[in-house]
Amino acid sequence: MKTMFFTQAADDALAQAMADDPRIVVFGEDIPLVRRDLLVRFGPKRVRGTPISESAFLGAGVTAAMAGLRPVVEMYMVDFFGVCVDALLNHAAKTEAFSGGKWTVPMVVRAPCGGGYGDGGQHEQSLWGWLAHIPGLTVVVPSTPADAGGLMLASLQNNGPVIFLEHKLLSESWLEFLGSGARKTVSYDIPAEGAKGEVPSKWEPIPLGEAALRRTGSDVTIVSLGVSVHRALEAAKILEAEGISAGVLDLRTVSPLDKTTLCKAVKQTGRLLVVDEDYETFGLSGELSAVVLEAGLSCKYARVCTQTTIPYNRNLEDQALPNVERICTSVRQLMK
Amino acid sequence: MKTMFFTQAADDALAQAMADDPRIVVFGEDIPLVRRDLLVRFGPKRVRGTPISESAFLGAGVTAAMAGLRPVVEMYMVDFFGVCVDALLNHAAKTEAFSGGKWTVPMVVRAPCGGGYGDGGQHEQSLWGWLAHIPGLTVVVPSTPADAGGLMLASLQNNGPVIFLEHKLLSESWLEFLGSGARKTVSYDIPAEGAKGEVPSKWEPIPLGEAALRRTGSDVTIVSLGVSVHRALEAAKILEAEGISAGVLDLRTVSPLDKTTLCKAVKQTGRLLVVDEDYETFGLSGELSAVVLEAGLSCKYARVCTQTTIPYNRNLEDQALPNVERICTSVRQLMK
Amino acid sequence: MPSDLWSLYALMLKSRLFEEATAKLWHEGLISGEMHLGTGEEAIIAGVVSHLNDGDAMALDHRGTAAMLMRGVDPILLLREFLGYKDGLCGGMGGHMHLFSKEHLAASSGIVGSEGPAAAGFALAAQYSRPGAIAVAFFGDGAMNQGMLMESMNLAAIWKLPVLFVCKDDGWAITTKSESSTGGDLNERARGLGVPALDFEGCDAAKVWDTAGTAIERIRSGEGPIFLHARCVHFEGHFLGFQPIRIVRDPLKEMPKVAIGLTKSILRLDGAALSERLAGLKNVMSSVITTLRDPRRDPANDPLLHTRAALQSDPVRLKELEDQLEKDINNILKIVLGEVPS
Amino acid sequence: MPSDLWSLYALMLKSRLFEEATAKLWHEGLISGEMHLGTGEEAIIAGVVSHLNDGDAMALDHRGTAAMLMRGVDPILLLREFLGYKDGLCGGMGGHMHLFSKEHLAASSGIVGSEGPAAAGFALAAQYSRPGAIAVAFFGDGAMNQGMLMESMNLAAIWKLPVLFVCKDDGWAITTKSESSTGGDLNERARGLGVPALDFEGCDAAKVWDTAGTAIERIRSGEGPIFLHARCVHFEGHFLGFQPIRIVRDPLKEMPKVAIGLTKSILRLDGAALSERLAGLKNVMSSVITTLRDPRRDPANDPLLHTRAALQSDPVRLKELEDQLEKDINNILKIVLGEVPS
Ligand SMILES: Cc1ncc(C[n+]2csc(CCOP(=O)(O)OP(=O)(O)O)c2C)c(N)n1
Ligand SMILES: Cc1ncc(C[n+]2csc(CCOP(=O)(O)OP(=O)(O)O)c2C)c(N)n1
Ligand SMILES: [Mg+2]
Ligand SMILES: [Mg+2]
Repeated sequence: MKTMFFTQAADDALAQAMADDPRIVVFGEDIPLVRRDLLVRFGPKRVRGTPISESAFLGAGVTAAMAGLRPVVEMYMVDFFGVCVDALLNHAAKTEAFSGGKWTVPMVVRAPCGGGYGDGGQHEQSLWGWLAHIPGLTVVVPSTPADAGGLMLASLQNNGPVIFLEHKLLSESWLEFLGSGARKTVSYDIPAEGAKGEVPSKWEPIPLGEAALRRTGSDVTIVSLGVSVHRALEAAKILEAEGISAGVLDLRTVSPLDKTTLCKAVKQTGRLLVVDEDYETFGLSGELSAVVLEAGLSCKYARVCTQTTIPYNRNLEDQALPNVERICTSVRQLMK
Repeated sequence: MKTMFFTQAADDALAQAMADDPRIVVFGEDIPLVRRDLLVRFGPKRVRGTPISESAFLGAGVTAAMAGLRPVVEMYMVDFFGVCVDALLNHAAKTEAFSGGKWTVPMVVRAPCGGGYGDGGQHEQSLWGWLAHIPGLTVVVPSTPADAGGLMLASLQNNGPVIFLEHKLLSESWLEFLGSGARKTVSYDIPAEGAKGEVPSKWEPIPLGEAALRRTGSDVTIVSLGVSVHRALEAAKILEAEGISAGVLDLRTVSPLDKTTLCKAVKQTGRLLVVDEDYETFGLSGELSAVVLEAGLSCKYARVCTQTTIPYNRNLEDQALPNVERICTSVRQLMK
Repeated sequence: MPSDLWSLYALMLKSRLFEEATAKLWHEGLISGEMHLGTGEEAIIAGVVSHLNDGDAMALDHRGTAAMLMRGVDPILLLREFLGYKDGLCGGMGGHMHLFSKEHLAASSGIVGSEGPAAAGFALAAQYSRPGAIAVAFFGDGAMNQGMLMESMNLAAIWKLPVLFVCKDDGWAITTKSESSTGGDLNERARGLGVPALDFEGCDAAKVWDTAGTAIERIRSGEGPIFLHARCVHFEGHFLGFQPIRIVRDPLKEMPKVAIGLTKSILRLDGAALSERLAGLKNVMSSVITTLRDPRRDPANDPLLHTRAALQSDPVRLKELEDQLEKDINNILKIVLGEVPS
Repeated sequence: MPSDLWSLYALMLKSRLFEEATAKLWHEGLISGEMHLGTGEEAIIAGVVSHLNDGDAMALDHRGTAAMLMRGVDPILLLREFLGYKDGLCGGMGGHMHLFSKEHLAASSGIVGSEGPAAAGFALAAQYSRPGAIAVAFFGDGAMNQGMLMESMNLAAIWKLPVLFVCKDDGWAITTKSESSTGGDLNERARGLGVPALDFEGCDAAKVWDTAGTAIERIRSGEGPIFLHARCVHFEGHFLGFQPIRIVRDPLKEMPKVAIGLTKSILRLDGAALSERLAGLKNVMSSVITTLRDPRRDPANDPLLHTRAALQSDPVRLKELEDQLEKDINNILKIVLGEVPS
C-alpha cells in the first residue's frame, strides 16, 4: 500500500477532486508557494494568492460558493479567524437557513491549527470547539494521512461550509516552512502514525460525522481528536502495562458529532476522559459530557485540555497542551 | 426603595463610577445619542461616537486600557463581534498572559444581545458561551436592574477585560429605539421583573462569579441567565401547581462560573436543566454538565437552548428561543 | 442606448409604493423588528439595476428591498417574507434584512460592509463561469469605514473582478453624521485602493443610468471594478420609527421622553465642568437640529419628484402609469393580506 | 535639532549585532518557533524611535525586537525572553512576537494589522492623560491590506489622535509581492483616510530622522496623525530559515525538496492545459528568480553600510564605537547564556 505524509495526503485528495471538478478553486495568502504542486498542475486561475485581507477573501469564498464555485479558502492559521469570523458566523453558517433552505454554501475553509513547536499563544490555538458552536458549520479535524485525504474529499463534496483543520505537528510542510526546514537543532514531539501513514490508491470520501475507534478498552474511553489522539494511544499503552484497559475514540469531525459511537463506548466503560487541545471551558469537552448525560447514561468524567493562553516557553507549553503524562494521571484518577 | 429600568440601572451605576473615576471613557457607534444622559453630564470628551469600524475602536479600547484609561467600549450588538473579535481573542484576553502578568486590560465591552422581537438571525444572537470559551475574558449577563447596576460597577472595577451583555428584551431603551417606540401595535414577551425593579440608593459592586439562587426547589435545579431566568421562574410556578418543586439558579456571570453554588444546588436535587439562549452545542450548557461530573456528582440532565439560526418569523422564533413551554416539557421529562 | 425615463420612473414608483405599503404594515404591527426602507434612493437603484442581465449578481445591505424588487423579484414573495409567511421569498426565515434570491444571484446582509466581500465573491464566480457578467454591491457611506469593504475593493482591483461598488451616500450612519466619522475623501480612498471613482448626484435617475451604464460596460469588458459615489436622502431617517425624526415630526409627544433624562443628568452634582456639559448638550441638540434642517426634509431631493417633473409633458401617459402601478400594488396587498398567515 | 549620525549608527549597529546573535541562537535550536528579524529596517526604526520620550507609546508587529531594543528595553531581558526564561521580559510567556514593556508603553502582536488599533488606543489615552505624547505604529506593506489598519487610520484622522503610522515597505508579504496584492497607491490610500502621507527611502537614517522629527513635532502639537511610508529590505527574507532564501543560497541542497513534487505534479494526467501549467510553473519559478534578483541581495540597501559610509571620515572613533558595541553584545550573551535556564 502507498504511504503519504499528512498534508501531502490532503493535497492529493484535493488534487484528485480538482481533476474531477473544475468548479474547485483554491485561494489564500501565499498559496502559490504553499500549494505549488497544485499550481503547476491546475494553473494560476485555479490556485491563487491573496492580499492579507482575510475578511475580504473569506467573505468572497462564501458568495463564490453560492454562485456555483467550490472554493477552498485557506487561512494562514486558525488563530486569524479573529479578524474575519463574521464571514463564517453571520454568512456561511446562516445562508441556508436565511434563504429558507434554498441556497447553500459549499465551501471548504482550510486552516493549520495547534501547538507544540514554540510559536506562542497567538499562533497555536485549536478553536475547533469555538467554531463548532456556530450552528450551520461542519468542523473536521483529521489525525492521520488516510483521514486527511478521505475527509478532504468528503468536505469537498459537502453542500454546506466545512472548516478543515490540519494540526501543524502532523504537517510536514508547515513544520518545514515554519522553521524546522532550516535547522536540525530543534525537535518536536511528532506522532509518527499521524505524520505519515498508509493511504488508499484512489481516494474515497470518509463520511463526515463518523468517529473512529482507534483502540478498544473496557475500563475507560478516551475521546480525542487531532494530535491528541496519538497522545491518548501512547497513554493507553502505558496504562495497559498498569492493568488499565483504555479505549481511544477519534472523533474526526467535531460537528456533526458522532453521538451514537460516543455513547456506545462510554456505556461499555462507564468512564469518559476527553483529551482536547482546544480551550477547556465552554467548548467540545463539556459538550461530550452533555451528550452522554442527555442519552441517560452516567459516567465518571474528566478532561485534559488547554486551560490558558498557550505559553511561549517550550516546557510550559508542553504542560499546557494535553500530554501523555496528564492523560495517564487523569485516567488513574478516574480509576480510583 | 428606588426602582429603575434595566438599562437605566446599568447607566446609573456607570454614571456613579464615572463621577468617581475620571479614567472611565465611553465610546461606540451612535453613543452620543444612545448615552445622551451621560454625554450631557460628563461632556463629549468622555462620551464619544465612532465610525462603523469595530476592529479599530475595540482594538483601541484594549491599548487605551493598558495605557491607563478605563474604557467602556460599546458594540451595537453582540452579533457584530464577528468583524472584530480578534481584539478580544488575541489581544484583550491574552495581554496579561503574554506580558508575564505584568500588564492588564481593564476594559468593559458592553453589547446588547438576545432575541424575541423579530430582528432575525444576524441581530438576535447571545454568544456568551462563545465568548467565554476564550481564557482571559470575563463574561457578565445580568437579568435584573439591580444586577445590571451592581455588576456594571464590579465590571468597571475589574482589572481584566469584561464583556457586559444586556438582553434587549430587558432594555427599555433598546426596544424603544428598535421599533416599539413608534408604535403600540407590537408586543413582546418582556419579563416585568427583569425590565424594571428595585435598586439600591447607592450602587455597590456585585462580585463577579457569584450566582444567585432565585428560587429554591427540591426536585430539579434550573440553571439559567438573562431573560431565560424569568422564563424559568414562570415555568417553576406552573410546575409547582403540578407538584414539581423547581429551583432556579441565575448564573449572572458565565465566566468565571460559580461552580460551588451550581454543584451545591444540583447535589440537592439530582436533576439539572440548563436554560440557555445561546446556541446549544459546544458552549455553556455543555460546560455545566462537565462541571457537575467533574465534581463527582451525577444527575439527570437536559437543556433548553437555541439550536439553529434564529428564524425571522415570530412564531418560529419564539419556538427556537427557550420558552416556558419548552422548559416545562423538559422538566416533566426529567421527572420521569 | 439613451435612458428610458418612463421605465425608470415606473421602477422607482413601483418600489416607492411598495415600500410605503410596507411601512403601513410595519406601523400596524404586522411586520416585526426593524424596518429599513430604500425610499429616497430609488434613482440610484433604478439607474444601476436596470442595466443588469441574467447572470449578474447583487450584494445588498440592510436596505435591500428596492433593489430586489427592481431586479424582478416577485413583490408578493417579498411581502410574504416581511410578514414572516412560510411561502415568503425565504420561507419567513430571513426578513427584510436577509433577502435571498438564488435565481437572481441576489443576497442581502445586515452586517454593514459585508456587501464588499459578497460582491467580490459573486464576481469571482462570474470570472470563471459567466464571462461578461458583473456583480453590484450596494452600501451606504457609513459602510465605507468598515475594513472588510475597503479590503474587498483592493481585492477586486488586483484581481480585476467585475464589481460595481455603489455607495449610496446620505451623509448619515443612523445618528452619526459622516462628516464627523469619515476622514479624507471617499473617492480618493477608492482610488487609493486601486478602484476608479465616479462621483455624482444620485437624485437624477437619467444621470445615474448614463453613468452606471458606462461604468458597467467597462466592467463587463474586463477592466476591473469601478466605484460609484452617489448622494441621496432617506426621508424616514435610518429606519421606520426613527427617534430623531419622531422628535422633529411630533416634538410635543416625543421630546419629553428624551428631555426628562437629559435635564436630570445635566444637573447632577458630580461630573464635568459646565462648559463640557453644555458641549454635550449642544451635541445632542444638534443631532435633532440637523435633522430639522436636513435635506431629508426638502422635497427637491426626492428622486421621484425629480423624474416625474421631466415626464409631466405627457400628463395622460403619466396618469395612466401611476394609476396602473397603484392598482398593481393594491392588488399585491390584496393577494397577500387576503390569505391567512401560516 | 540636526540628526546625530553617530548615535543613530550606534543604535542601529547595536540592534544588528543583537539580532545576528539572536539568529545564531535560533539556528542552534535554543530559540523555538518562528523568528522574524528587523535587520534591514534599522534606519527606519532608529530614525523614528530616537525621537520618542517618556510617555510615548509603540505598537509593534511580528518584527518588534529592534524597536524594543532601540527604545531602551534591556537586551538581557529580551534575550532571556527569546530563550523562554522565567526572568525574561515577559516571563517566557510571550516570545519575540509578543513583547510587552509596560514601562515603555510598548506592545507587540503577531496579528498583522493590529498595530493600527493598538496605536490608536495608546494615542487616545495620551490625549486624556499625557498631552503632547504620541503613539507610533510600525507595520509592513502587507499589513496595509488588513481592514483594521485602514479603519484605525480613519479613526485617528477624525479624532485627531497623535499617531505616527510607519509603514516599513519591503515590497513583500512573506512570499507575496506587494505589487501583485496591493491596488492603487499607499500614500493616496492614507490620504483618502484623512491621514497626510510622507514617502521616502528608509535606508538613510539621517533622512528618516529628519522626516520623522518634523512629522512627530506636528503630531505632538495636536494636528492629528501622519503616515510615513519608507522603503527597506529584509536580508533574511520573511523569517529565519525562509525557504526561497534557502533555495537561492543553497540550491543544490534545497531545490530537490521542492522540485520533485513540482515535476511529479506538472506531469500528472488530469489537470489544466499545458499553457496553464506552464503559467503555474513560471509563477513558482519567478518567486525564486525574483528572490535571486532581489534588492535584498544588494548590500547598497543595507542601512548600516549606508550610514557607516558617512562616518568613515573619523575611522578611529568608528572603530572604537564598533568594538565597544561588539563587546557589549558579547557581554550580554555571556550574562544570559552563562546562566542556567529555569
Ligand atoms: C458590522 C456592523 N456594525 C454596526 C451595525 C449597526 N448598523 C446597522 S445600519 C448602520 C448604519 C449604516 O450606515 P450606512 O452604511 O451609511 O447606511 P444607511 O443606513 O445610511 O443607508 C449601523 C451602524 C451593523 N449592522 N453591522
Ligand atoms: C491577520 C493575519 N494574517 C496573516 C498572518 C500571517 N503573516 C504573518 S507576517 C505576514 C506578512 C506580513 O507582511 P508585511 O506586513 O509586509 O510585513 P513584513 O513581514 O514584510 O515585514 C503574514 C501574512 C498574520 N500573522 N496575521
Ligand atoms: Mg448612510
Ligand atoms: Mg513587507
